[in-house]
Amino acid sequence: MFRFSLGKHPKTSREPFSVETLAKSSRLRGANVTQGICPYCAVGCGQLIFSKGGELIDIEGDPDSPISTGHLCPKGANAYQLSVNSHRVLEVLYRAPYSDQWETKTMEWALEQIAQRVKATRDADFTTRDEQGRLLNSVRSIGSLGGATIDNEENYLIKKLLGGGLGVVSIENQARI
Amino acid sequence: MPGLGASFGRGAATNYQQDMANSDCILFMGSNMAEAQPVGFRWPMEAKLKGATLIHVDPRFTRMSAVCDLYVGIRSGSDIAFLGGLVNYVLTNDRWFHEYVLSYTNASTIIDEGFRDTEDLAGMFSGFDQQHESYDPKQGHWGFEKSGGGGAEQDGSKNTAQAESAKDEHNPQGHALDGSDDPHTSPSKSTTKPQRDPTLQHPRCVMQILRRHFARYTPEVVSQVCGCKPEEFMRVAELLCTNSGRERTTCIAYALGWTQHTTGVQIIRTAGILQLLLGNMGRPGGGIMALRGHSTIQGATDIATLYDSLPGYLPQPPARDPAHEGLSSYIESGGMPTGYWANFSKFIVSLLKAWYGEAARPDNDFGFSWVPRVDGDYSQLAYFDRMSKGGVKGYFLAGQNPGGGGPNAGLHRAGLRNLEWLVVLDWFETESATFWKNDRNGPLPSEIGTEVFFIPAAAAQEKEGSLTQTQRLIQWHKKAIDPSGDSRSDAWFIYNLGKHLKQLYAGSTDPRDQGLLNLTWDYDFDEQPRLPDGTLSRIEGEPDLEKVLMEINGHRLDEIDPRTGGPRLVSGYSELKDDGTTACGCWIYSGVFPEPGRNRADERKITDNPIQPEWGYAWPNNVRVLYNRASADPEGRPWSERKKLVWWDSEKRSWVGQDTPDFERNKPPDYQPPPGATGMAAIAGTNPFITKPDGLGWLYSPAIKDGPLPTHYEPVESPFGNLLYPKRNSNPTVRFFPGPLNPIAHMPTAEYPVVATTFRLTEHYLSGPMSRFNSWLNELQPEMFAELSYELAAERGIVHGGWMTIETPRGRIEARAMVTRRLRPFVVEGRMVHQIGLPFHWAFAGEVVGGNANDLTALVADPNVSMHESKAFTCQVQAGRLEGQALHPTVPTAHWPTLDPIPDTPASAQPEGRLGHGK
Amino acid sequence: MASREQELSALPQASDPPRGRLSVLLGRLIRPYLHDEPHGPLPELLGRLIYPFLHGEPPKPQQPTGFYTDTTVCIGCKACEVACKQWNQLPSDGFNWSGNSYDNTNELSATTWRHVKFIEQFSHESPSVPASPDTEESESLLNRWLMMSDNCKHCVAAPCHQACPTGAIIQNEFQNIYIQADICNGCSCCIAACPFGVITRSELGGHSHKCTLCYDRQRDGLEPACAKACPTQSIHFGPIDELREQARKRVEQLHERGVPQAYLYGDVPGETYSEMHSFYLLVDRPSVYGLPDAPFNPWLHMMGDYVRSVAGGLAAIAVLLVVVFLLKP
Amino acid sequence: MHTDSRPQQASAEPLLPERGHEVGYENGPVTKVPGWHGLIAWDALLNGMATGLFLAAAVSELAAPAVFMRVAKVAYPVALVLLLVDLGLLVLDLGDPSRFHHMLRVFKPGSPMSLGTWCLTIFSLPLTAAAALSLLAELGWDFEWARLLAVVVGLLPGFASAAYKGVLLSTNAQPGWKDARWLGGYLTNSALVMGCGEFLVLSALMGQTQAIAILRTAFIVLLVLNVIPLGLLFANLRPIHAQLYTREQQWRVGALIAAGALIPLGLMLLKGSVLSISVAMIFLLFESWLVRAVYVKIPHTSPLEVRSGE
Repeated sequence: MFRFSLGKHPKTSREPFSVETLAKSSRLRGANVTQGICPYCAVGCGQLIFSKGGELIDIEGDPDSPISTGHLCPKGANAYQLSVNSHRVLEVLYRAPYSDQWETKTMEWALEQIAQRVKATRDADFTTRDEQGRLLNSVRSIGSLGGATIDNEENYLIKKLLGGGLGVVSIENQARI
Repeated sequence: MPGLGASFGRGAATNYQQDMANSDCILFMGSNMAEAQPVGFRWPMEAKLKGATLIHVDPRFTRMSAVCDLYVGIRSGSDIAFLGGLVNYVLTNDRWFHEYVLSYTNASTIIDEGFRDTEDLAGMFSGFDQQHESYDPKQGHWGFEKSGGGGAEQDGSKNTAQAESAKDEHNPQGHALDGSDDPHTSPSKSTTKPQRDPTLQHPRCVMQILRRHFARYTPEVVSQVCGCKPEEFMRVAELLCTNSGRERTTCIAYALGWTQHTTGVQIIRTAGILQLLLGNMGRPGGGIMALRGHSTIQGATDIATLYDSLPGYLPQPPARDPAHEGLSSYIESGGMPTGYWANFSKFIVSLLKAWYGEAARPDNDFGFSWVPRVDGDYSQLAYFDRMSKGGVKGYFLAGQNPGGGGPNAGLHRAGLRNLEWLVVLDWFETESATFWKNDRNGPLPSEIGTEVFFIPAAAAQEKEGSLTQTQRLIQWHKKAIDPSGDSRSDAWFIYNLGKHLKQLYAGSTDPRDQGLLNLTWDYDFDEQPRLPDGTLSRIEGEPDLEKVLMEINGHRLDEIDPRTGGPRLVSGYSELKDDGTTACGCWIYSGVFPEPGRNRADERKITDNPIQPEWGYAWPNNVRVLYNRASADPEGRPWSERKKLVWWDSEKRSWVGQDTPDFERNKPPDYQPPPGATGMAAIAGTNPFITKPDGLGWLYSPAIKDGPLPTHYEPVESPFGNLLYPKRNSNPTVRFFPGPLNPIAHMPTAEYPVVATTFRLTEHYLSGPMSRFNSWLNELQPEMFAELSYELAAERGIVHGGWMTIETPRGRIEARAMVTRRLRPFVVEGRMVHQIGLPFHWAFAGEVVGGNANDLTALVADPNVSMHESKAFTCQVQAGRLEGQALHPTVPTAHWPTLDPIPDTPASAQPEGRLGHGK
Repeated sequence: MASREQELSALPQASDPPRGRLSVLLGRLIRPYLHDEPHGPLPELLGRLIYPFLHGEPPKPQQPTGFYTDTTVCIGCKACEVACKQWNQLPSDGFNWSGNSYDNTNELSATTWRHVKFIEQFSHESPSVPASPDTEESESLLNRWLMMSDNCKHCVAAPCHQACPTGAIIQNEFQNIYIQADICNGCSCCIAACPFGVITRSELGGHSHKCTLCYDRQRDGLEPACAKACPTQSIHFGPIDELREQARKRVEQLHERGVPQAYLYGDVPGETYSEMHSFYLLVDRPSVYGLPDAPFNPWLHMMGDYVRSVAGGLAAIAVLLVVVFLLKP
Repeated sequence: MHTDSRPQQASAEPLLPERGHEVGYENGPVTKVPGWHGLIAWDALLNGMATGLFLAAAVSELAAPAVFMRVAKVAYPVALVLLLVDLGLLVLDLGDPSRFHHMLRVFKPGSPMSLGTWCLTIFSLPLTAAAALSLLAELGWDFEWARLLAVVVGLLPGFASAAYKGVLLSTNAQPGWKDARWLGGYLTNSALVMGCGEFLVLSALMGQTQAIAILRTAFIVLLVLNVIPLGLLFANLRPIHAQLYTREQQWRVGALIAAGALIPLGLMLLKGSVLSISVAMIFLLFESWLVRAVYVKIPHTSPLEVRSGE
């Protein structure tokens, strides 16, 4: 008669719920949700991005996506930490030649400086024709790398501006087609 | 991916990932899908639950091997031997799909009699140019024999093969960079059909050449070269054969384990041959899945941030003599008379119109001269080689980290140190952003003159845009919040940089500045955009990327859409014209934005169709399974009920089925092109590979620079000679970048006796910029380690969990030793060879830091796509650490992303895990 | 087609305490002191004193839910671990390479509620030169890498629940075992009681924490974060009866497909332990996975222990009484 | 529960290093050690001293008021002080001491900790009353009936407060602890032994010769009696001790405990002086603490096999 029963289920009605437990709900209520795509690999998993008050509060899989049906891998599940991360650089940094430290700058200053660098280099090195007289119309001393981790439209703009506009040839990305 | 393009026409994965659930057997080789694409891997797992057999052939027993039904270990770099063995097995045992092969492949095509195979020339094909270490397909007579001419006809009417190579949709490198493909000296585009022998008995027909070529890849030889057992190989072969045919299909999946070799393109080619022979192409559950690693690596290739390619795989024009520098010459050498590439002129003119707008006029060649010409190799590897030697001044990095992740990363950092200025767009202070202060192997900051601008980039959730995933599916992602702090989207930066530059050049009359000044560059939002919660975005000057996508989609410039008052959007590339009345930024994407307000990349409709055609938009033309005409037999009937996808409905006179037909919808199966037909009219109703000039799958493909048939060569660095062709160790056309920073241990090497291969872990991403600043991932794989066998550990006195150093001619790194039986030595050519595995995720910047496997790899390039070889190189290992100070993290540990309470949320709904904080 | 996740955004955030007994009314009175800015030390102290004694109307029982983890399809990707940390905003535990295969998580704890275990089982055979016939693979040799995502077992008769003196641990309306972090005072009895070593006490705040089976998500009709993320559906979530049926079918299927070792751990009550609402499909002995081969509910001994305890005391009192009566003047 | 066939571990002869890194999970501890800062050994000791003293005093006083009343009136306040210190330790042992009152949120007789806390709380009331009234009596305000009532009321919760502790520490999943069937028997018995001893010391200090005489005899008998549950307890713990300690270590600790038990017995048999009683008591307390400490240490100690393997 002293034997304790393993089959005894506690009765929910007698469980001592706290006030906070009773009110428990997910933080997704009332959040804004947008459909995103995981920024890591090329599977293209659907993500739901939840925000409140202009802040990210959660990123999880999009159950509607026929590719990922709501699932995510550890990196995809970590996407929140890509954005909300104290290591992120949130201001423009500038390192002068031979300096051993960053300086903080404004975006406007950086844009202006970079545009001038591009112009100076391009004006100095633009080649209309090579020694054999072949048409080049190219700048061979400026290059660009990256594109497989950003958006298609950004790739297009890079190619259009640097290639079609400035004549830069070495526009490359991670892909080796 | 010319490996696929050369065989089938398009260099992209042929099926969609969900389709892997329809496979009866899947061969994973050169891929570790479960670790690299875990979510994609759920589809193979679904197939397995349904009874499919999963096979993994890999040098390492990985987390994927653990769930596959069969694992076969092979030595890194022996893939062609293994696959060649499979081809040989299929041919000698008569297991090929006769009806499929006869109708849909070029097995019956007869090859020029001047062609000499590797069997005849001890491992070389005919046409090798010793001086340039490259093949001349014309000299080598690689082309198809044309009807009526035999071997005697003029050059001009045959050997179109190497010219065709240039037009293969995904083989932009096919065009010669030195301008030698002058249309007047290179073969003309004949519409003459190649000769065929449907009996396959002609000694020079592709089938017979194939048989002879692969005859030496016997199971015993495979076992000798690969280090696996003949029985293991036979089991794989038997499984593939029994799971192919009318009723069953086998899929082959690969990734960087195939591509990162100096023979990578040919490895993929071998798989292409195998899949064509087994009849698995264009069919549900079949195909070849190229599993790619970056969110829009496909898109970046399509839209072409590549030096030799314009958007839509149009070749970047090469430098040519003044007589042939114009648009017409470019079109002449770029187009093809038959097949889809006959529309070449429409694509390039529409692109020029998209770029230069009004200024692109017929009288100025539509501004074609403003497009820069390529006069050499400007690929990443070659360019960094040049940079390390001091030939480059300015550089932009957008979300890429060559200083940590480039092959021979030390050389890449040396390149960065030689720059005058560098612009880095990123989220975190990566190796490439901090090479001047954090690189232990580099000089002091006071000796580095590079000016560095670090532009904080917006996170993926902080911007909108589209990504093209591994199976060509374009998906739009929306902006959830504004970018934090001063960070801005890369688009914002490029757009505003463009505005600044246009201002700087304003008023210039110099002809060379006209391209920039005429560049259409107006993507401002019509009104300030709003965030999902309805508030106005605080970001000024953000470009409207939907406008960019519309430009990519294309417009009819001569028609006004009453809804917008602007030019009408085109509904697809078939609307494009070459008279300047259409503009289109990337023809293969045309159709993605067919009408105002309808961004098909942003479509999220779930339908009853298991293919889900209304979720996103797949190029081309929303086709999900490429070449799906081949899912039906020559008469247009499904091969079997079980494997039906697209078939000919004779009542509707149309191709119907689940997928969009990758074929002219109303072209009946019995259509035969009239003589002299051009363009798509030249493609018969039984020719599924419509971007090939003959519409056939190419078992024999002269469109590749290192030979029309795959041949086993050893990696550039290998402890072995080539058992199959002892006179020719490595690929004769490999390109080297000689220099003190890039020494190679030429084979067979005794100094570096251990084979090394690099690999990806699920828990990290690339060289770490998107994972080594993330504590939730770092805790899962906190340190660089090297996997090695018990046998090697015992031989070198390396203790599990202790330290070891790994050395190649390029560098030395230290790593923790993971001594495991998942790695085994291989018995190759009768002797034991050890192999180690190196994850490539660590370097010197981040929350966790460690030895960088890419400091060890070499800068060598395969001839087709300038791919390096980090999946097989040689090294020496020993116990112990590197001398000098150990690396330290460059940022402190951040256990929580944030401890701020979730806004507008009561305590009862706050996250459970902030543990006393935040509550 | 909007998923449940998307529907939620339309719901207002719950903020009112549920209506019910008097104590809840009292709760409303002091509520401002609980969650808003404290109005001075005295009301705050008062609030803290009263708070634990407030009870409300417990929710109606729902269909019991749980996890079924099929370890044979686990690919060890650890998505469950990160999804759990992300949803619950748990901290990382620091960066220590364990060398125990790919397991650098090491254990379940207050800050790690999912733990993927890796067990390498490989034959010791080495390839030999020249290959000798003796090294042919023999049937007894194993070549496999087992992976298993471990978590709280949510036992039906849970020792932690029985041990908890404050009622912080409850079996909620889904019959999941839930630690109410606002109640727990860190007495650690649950830690001592758990036969699986699931719970620890956090250094921060000093309370016990463990897998909540995403109680907050379940309340809103969402599945737990780990099960949702799991790419190969090794982790199944659902009504426990359905899961059991599904799992048994899977075991049968595996037996048919040549995996006779497959069995379920914790799906039914045993002699010494109740069934668990998170049960596992395993292919080796439980101890290989770091699970007790035969878990034992300590409460089976409690009555006997009380009897012996009382007897020990009574015996002493009896001795004392006897001596006193015998010797007293 | 696990009726299906289990595969056997591969038993092939290893060709290479014998112990791989395949450490796996078989040798590791499964359970987690509760974060009781080691105060628990002191808690168990003080709990026994407080409840034991009260019970010894109460039983003696009620049985022979004439002999024991004077000492008892001192014993109750002493017991209260001990109890308060013990309660302090209990609170300190909590992860969040500011939530100590949550213990009284529910009454769960199935939870030894809950039962114990409630008993201790209830016990503390009559004990406080008894102690206060005893002190008041010293000051001349004598409410004898009330004091006796408090003592009587305190008997049951006092006894329960002594009896729960052993069950608390044996009703759990910790290695060793879960097998300690006789811990409760020993601890409750030990509480009474210590209580009797303390009462004896107080009597001696107060020079109550009659009380000393009776209690000395009782103490001797109890000391002997206590060996029985102690022996049974160590029989329960033998398997775990064999895993944790070398034979030599076990002997050494065993000898210490035996000395702690035998020396007071010897001293008591020899002499009844204040000094010998006090010394005996110190030895007894040392032994009692040692037994508790040895017990508490069990789950904190990793098995020899694991230690050697590291």
